[in-house]
Amino acid sequence: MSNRTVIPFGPQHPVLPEPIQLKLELQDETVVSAIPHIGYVHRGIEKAAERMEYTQNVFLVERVCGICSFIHALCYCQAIEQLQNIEASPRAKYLRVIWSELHRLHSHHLWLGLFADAFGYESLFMQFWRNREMLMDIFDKTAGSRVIISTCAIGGTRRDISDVHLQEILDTLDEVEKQLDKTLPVILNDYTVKKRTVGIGKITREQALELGAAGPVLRANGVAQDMRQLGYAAYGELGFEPVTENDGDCYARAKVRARECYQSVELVRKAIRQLPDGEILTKPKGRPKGQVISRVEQPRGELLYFLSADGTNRLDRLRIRTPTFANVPPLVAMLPGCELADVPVIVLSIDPCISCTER
Amino acid sequence: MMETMEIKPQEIIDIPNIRDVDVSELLDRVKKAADEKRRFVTMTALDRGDHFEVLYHFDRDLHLEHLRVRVPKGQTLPSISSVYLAAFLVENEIKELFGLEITDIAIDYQNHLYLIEGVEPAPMAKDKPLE
Amino acid sequence: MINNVLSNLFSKPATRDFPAKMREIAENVRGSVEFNTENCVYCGACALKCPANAIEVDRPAKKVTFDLYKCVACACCAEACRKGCIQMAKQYAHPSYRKMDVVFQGEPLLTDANGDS
Amino acid sequence: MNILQKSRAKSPWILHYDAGACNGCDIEILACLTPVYDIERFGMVNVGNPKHADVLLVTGTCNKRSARVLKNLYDQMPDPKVVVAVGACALSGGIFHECYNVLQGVDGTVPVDVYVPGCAARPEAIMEGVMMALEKMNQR
Repeated sequence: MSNRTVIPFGPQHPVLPEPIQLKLELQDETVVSAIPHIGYVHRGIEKAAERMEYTQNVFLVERVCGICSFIHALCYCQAIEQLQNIEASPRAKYLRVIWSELHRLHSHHLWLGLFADAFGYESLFMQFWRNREMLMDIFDKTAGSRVIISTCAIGGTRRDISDVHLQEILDTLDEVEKQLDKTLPVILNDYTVKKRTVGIGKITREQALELGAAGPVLRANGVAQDMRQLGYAAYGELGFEPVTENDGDCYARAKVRARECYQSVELVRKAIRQLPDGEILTKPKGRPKGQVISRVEQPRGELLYFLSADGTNRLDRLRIRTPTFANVPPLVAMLPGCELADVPVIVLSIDPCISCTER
Repeated sequence: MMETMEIKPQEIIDIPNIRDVDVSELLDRVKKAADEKRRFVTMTALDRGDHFEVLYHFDRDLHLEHLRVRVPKGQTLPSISSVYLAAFLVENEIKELFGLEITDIAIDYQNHLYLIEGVEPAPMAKDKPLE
Repeated sequence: MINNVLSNLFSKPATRDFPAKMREIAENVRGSVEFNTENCVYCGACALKCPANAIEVDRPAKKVTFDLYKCVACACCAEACRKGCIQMAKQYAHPSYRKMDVVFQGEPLLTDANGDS
Repeated sequence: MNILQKSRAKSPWILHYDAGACNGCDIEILACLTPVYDIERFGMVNVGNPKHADVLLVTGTCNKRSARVLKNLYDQMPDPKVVVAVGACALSGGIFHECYNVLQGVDGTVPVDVYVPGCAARPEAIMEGVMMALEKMNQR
């Protein structure tokens, strides 16, 4: 072919905070095919989990991904609880909802900012990240750390949230919501933004299902699938409807996440209103034995942990399937036909988390 | 905590909704799952000493179903990426990290998905040291 | 959008004036690990619990070696210590030009990885 | 201190490379750039091109594949340059130090000038680390 060139995109690229390489084959300016090359972040966590004790693994799996660390720990702890036949106390379940929704909220803020940066809107990026700091302060106060909060434990949570802090969370959420009302319309209604996102990186509903998409990528195609529907932690008691959009392009994915921000705010409020009193930690007894699958919803989509334990204090196998791992094949299907300048926007539209993907 | 008595590994209880299939009928089964519009979630490989156990996880309306094949070491497993393209990444991963030969993967990374030359192959296999 | 621009123009800056002004650190922050070896019985519970193997306890020599540069500030050691020798300090661990291990042997002393003070 | 050194210290440009982190330190580095911490007050700008950069911020456990990229980036940076390793993973491997695909610390790959501990390192600690690195650069 005459004008075909292969351009490597990454591993170090200003748009990507993390290293991934896409080999893009171009015909003039149009992408013909894309092949992802990963392996820059691979550590071998699944093997390390076989070496460490199952209680220590909580801290290991938290560090699969720093953005949604709590949700990783939650998924792991729920799996172990299932194997040991214990149940977290009602209060712990609600606390888990509060922390996971706050994590979703901060992750979506982070993504909306990076997305704005990808289409060259730097001041919007700054605004989202400024608002995100309010949420980071909550983590700092309630959990003792900004990013990796280490509050989930097998059998419940390690920390309680005091009434003072609960009120503080509610106040912060009011402020966050006020700021969202100001900034989200820019993403959703602005002419230039729409120009760069509507109709870009489109996949059909059939493709999304066939390629095993997860989370907002799947829901942007009208598939109402959200693992929170399974009713883990206290989600079953909070009432929950997944957010869906129908267009399956970058704009629809942004819209899903934007609406999920409001949903998370509502869920935290509801959880705080209904928060029961009581113990936060149920003491685990015995050793985990058997095989179990645990699924939770991460900001990026469905997270699946497969555990196999043989009754010793080490696991036989821990398998982590993260949402970005599932969203890479849809990405490969989204890129052909788009223009080179749209590649960063499309790559970011799946909210890639490479450290999750490679573990 | 420190263990005073080593507990012997015991028989592991399976996850629900699991169906054992033979390697030869695997592709037909997977095709059937695709026809019934099941979403491919992922695959899991387990090293069981003399054979590999490979689990295929499918989702349908938040309900998980699994297929399980047992492959003796040294034998090959056909790729399902012709039916579910989404499987290409995880098949490459299993091939590279466990050393289970999977044939005809749609995009084959030739054992260099995660590791580069000079790294010991198949680090996830049970006979490899734990560090 | 215009409203947003104007309100940003006339509101106070969001920036925290670091390092001129240190921000007040919240209660219960897991900043860095602090050892207080007075009551230490060198049982090694902290070393067993540490997921990062950052603590080494040499019981016969009555010596605790803490590798700050492996520590992930999870506070497991503080929870495991029954003598209350380990606390989480609020202040974060400061950067340094050299990697140093913190060693406790009766009196705490600071040595670098090669063992010289 | 001549005028060139002075102006370099007044406006150091930063290159950030993630050599295999969990994202925790990376988002904290990004948080440094955003309004609440705003290191642009000190003239620091995050750049994507290694040839423009004075300070290399490295996060994460290095593995063999990313070590190659890291070395490459470091070699492309013009002298004088300083390297700041951020977070427990970059210093020693942290919780991952015994994983099979992890080199224990980035100091085996590139010479590190300042070590910033923490998991994840706080933005304040990162800023302090960069300022310490600049002091060191001025002495060169």
